[in-house]
Amino acid sequence: MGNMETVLFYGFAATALAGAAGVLLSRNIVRTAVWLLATLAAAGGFYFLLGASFVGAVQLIIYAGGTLVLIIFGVMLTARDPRVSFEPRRIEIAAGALVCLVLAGALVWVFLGTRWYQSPIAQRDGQGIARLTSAQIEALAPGVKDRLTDLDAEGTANIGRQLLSTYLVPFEVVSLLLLAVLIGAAYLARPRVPASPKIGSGAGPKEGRA
Amino acid sequence: MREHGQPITTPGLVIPDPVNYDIGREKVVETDSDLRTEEMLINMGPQHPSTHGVLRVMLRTDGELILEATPHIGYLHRCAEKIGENVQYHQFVPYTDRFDYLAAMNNNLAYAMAVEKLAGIEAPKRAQYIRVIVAELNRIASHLVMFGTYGLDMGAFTPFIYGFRERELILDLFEAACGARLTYSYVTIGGVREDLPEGWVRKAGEFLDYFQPKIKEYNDLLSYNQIFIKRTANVGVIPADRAIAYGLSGPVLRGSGVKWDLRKATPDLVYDQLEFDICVGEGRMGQVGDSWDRYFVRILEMVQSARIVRQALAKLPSGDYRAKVPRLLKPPPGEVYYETENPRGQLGFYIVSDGSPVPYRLKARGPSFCNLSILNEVAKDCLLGDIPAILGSIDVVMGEVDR
Amino acid sequence: MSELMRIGLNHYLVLGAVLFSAGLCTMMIKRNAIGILVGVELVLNSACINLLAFSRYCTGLLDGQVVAIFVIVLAAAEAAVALAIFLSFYHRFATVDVDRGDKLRG
Amino acid sequence: MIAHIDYIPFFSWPEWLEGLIVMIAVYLPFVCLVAMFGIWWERKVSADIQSRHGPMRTGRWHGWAQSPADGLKLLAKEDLIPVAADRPLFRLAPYLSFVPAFAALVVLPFSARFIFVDMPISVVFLFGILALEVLGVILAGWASNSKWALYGAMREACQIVSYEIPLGLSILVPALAAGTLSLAAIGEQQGGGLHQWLAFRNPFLFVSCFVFFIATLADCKRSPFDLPESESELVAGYHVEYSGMRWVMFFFAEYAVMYILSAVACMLYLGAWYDPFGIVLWMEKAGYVWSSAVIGAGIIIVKAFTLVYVQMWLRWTLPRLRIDQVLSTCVKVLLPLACVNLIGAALWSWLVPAGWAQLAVQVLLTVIGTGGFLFFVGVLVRAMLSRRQGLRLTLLTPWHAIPVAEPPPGPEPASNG
Repeated sequence: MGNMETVLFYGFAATALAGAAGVLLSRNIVRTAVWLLATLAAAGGFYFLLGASFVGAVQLIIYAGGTLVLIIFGVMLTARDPRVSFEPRRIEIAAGALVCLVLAGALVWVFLGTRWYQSPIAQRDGQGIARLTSAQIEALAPGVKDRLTDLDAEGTANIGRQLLSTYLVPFEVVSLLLLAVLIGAAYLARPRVPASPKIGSGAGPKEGRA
Repeated sequence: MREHGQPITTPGLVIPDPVNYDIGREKVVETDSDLRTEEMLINMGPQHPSTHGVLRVMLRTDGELILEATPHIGYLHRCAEKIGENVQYHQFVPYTDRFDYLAAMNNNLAYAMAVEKLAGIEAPKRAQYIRVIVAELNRIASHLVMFGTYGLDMGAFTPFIYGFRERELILDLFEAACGARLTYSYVTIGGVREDLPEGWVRKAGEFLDYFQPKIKEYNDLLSYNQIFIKRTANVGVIPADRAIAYGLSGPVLRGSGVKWDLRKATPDLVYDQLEFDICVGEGRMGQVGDSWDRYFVRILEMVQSARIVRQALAKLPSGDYRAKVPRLLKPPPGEVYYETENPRGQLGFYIVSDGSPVPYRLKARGPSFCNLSILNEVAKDCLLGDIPAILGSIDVVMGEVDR
Repeated sequence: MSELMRIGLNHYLVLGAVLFSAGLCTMMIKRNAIGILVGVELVLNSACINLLAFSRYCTGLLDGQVVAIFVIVLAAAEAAVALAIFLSFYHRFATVDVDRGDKLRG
Repeated sequence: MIAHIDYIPFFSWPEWLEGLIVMIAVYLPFVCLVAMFGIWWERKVSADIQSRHGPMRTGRWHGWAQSPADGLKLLAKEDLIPVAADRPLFRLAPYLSFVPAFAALVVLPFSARFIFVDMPISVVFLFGILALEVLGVILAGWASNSKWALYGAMREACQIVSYEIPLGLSILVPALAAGTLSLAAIGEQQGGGLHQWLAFRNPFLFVSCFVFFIATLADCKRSPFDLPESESELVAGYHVEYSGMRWVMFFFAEYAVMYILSAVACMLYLGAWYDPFGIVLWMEKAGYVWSSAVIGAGIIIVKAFTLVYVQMWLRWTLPRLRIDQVLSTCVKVLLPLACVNLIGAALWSWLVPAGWAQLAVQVLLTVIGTGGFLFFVGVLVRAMLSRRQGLRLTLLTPWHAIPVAEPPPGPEPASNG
């Protein structure tokens, strides 16, 4: 019997790939968004598997609860397009598929062919994170030793610490960016005309007579 | 097909001014060529919880914003006026019950008074007092329904039960008087159908003792609720001049601050011998003529009606409860138009007699019908949630609109 | 076989690569602007998976997680702006078909 | 129930199997029981508020069997899917709504011993899972292909996305005060009596408690924020086209989320599984492990249902807000308040030392909070007594009690058609 991680990984992988395939192949844009939900949820599962439970929870809150709602919201607002199904041309499909297959193959080839650096902190047994012995910690480089963290219990607190120390500048930039986005999105989506057109287009009565 | 990317240009639209409609001088509105809103047509009704029956309102919406609300009526049309031309005068009384079925006593009254005027009959004093009593009690009952359903429209469920709880006691009184709880046919030509039973007066007094303190409870529960005020104040404002121009009447007119009540303006029955005030909207929570004002005028009218009933019960004389009216009534040829103040406004009957036992022409002016006509103007540029607030405050009864 | 069953860095990298390609393909074939946005989200997610996988299997530090959080936050911001643009686009062209929006008229 | 299972990556097979069994055997029935009890109780509460009896026939004692009977009826009901509906999504939506409500319960501790999954970030995880529920509602509204349902879905999307911000900030405030994101760890800090409850720790937490409660009202679509399903405007909103079991799923989800959010409010602010007098803490320390755990679980369930009662009370008393008012309440009132609370609580923990000043504030807030609570209990009891009187309705003399007197003198009526 394989261990839990294997089973969960393949389960999540199947969900994520099914979701991705659905996104790719679905014609209906709302269904595309629902397939995306599957991928996002599975990605959240991966984050939990990778020991980044905080990122996983953030993924659920922001991505699934926020961004996806926003996307579906956008779909509903723009769904009254007469051309509901956007049929891509065959040549487009062929080109896209070709490029992507080549790209995927190249990426996989590169990934599998590379010997990645493995820091001693990341060495762990099958069941979880190996706690380093004090001797191993002493042996680490000083820069790494200061930032030594566990990936579980204290991980969230350390993420916070890093955000406000090592990553302070990006953090501030992102907060500024969010503010800009807030204002920009509100500006872009503002009604172009005063939202009280006092004209009757006659649609109502006509509909009534029919 | 226009080329893609070109803005839609709507040709100039002709909008007749509903009041000063002048065919030679139609107002042409040029639409902005940049105007592109996402419009959606929604059918509100005829099966919808807050259209109070089978009213159908076509909503042209832009998201939550209502651009236009067009009422479509006729789902409850029963040819009442045509029937009136084919039945004898007495026989039409039950049909009037079905006009505004929440205020059947008042409908009976308006019709009976019209026929009485046509035929030159005068009801005895006792009958007049009884008529005032039942009419005002029915006004309370009708306003209680409005209070309850308006709460329901605003999402508060409890006022509905409270309103109906008290209304039930009024219906008990009516049942004791005439045997029916909804369609009374109690007020007939020449008086009332039967005299009040023993103990009725005392019991009506007890009801008033019970009912009058309840109005404070209603105000605490709904009228002065902050959310309710936010939902209704400044919503669906009808200025006084528009209200008059559209021929509104009743609490809808008085809600706009117009001090007009037929019971004071042309006092019939014994209203001139009873003390009461005309309640008008004062804009206490917002502008004069908003939905809250229209709602609150009804609450105040319940107080006044209770006052009237108390006085009338005290003054109720003994004597005949009905004048001598021949069974086959043949009014002299002529025509009459008579209006009374119903809970929803002025109910008028126009009757033409050719001297035969059936009317030559019978026409009714339903207050709900006229009041509903302003919906198109008021329910514009409001939000979807305001539609029940406006519709409920106009308080139409479809039986009367469609007749 | 045991190589497949024992989950390691390569599993995540391959998965990320496949998701990335799927996202890219979505961006290429979809003509609906929102569909393209969905493709972008796929790509960002695959990047996140890679970040976290490297963080766990290579460095053992939290940098990957911190950057992943940045990515998620920025994806949300990007979606908000993109949707605002699409709405604006939709108001102007009455479609979200990106191939139609090539007029460049202000 | 299992005492302490580490989170997912470190499951091994037998524990995982055990977990599955607990999920199916304990949590699913618990959710269903909560929902069915909630539905029955809501009917009784509304009846009480409206001078009625509510269900009285089914199952003899106060209609206790009304919910199971309704469930049976709904099971037997035809499952309608509109022709124009998007069938797969229409079918998917109720599950998408119910499953998160069920899954969120997993990380919710019942007491110090009864914790199914103890995560260090359980409160974030819980809200992450609950955030998925909104998708079910939106999809239901979309897939129904009805304009009313679409309106409901749009309103839900607007409302939830806005209210999640004050909700999330209000979660951070107690997390900040407790220094952890684990629900169990936050709960464990509130044992020593009423003044140790987090809501009474400082004024900002006190205010934050109310902000949180209001935001939960909006999050589980309860009045006065029940716009997605407001029947006087949208007929039934997003579930207007649903019937039978699928509709039940939405209903169950609603009541389960009501319970969960109330329980979370208790965990975060109102003393978790501890009683106001520190008895459970004493029992825990004295070594009565299991009995204290059982009593603690009972206490938090009672507390959560008290909050559920408040939600019901509000629903049957207040009118509904309008959508713009809902959103402006969020943005103009709750959001600034939540921000002020967060900053204020941070400053407080930095500036105010644990000493007599802190204790005095705690005692003061406890007195205010308890006073307010007792005041409302008094109001309820008074109302209940007066309703009992009202129900008797002996205000009017019964007809048979009125003595029959001589008929008033008057001539016979002319004709009696």
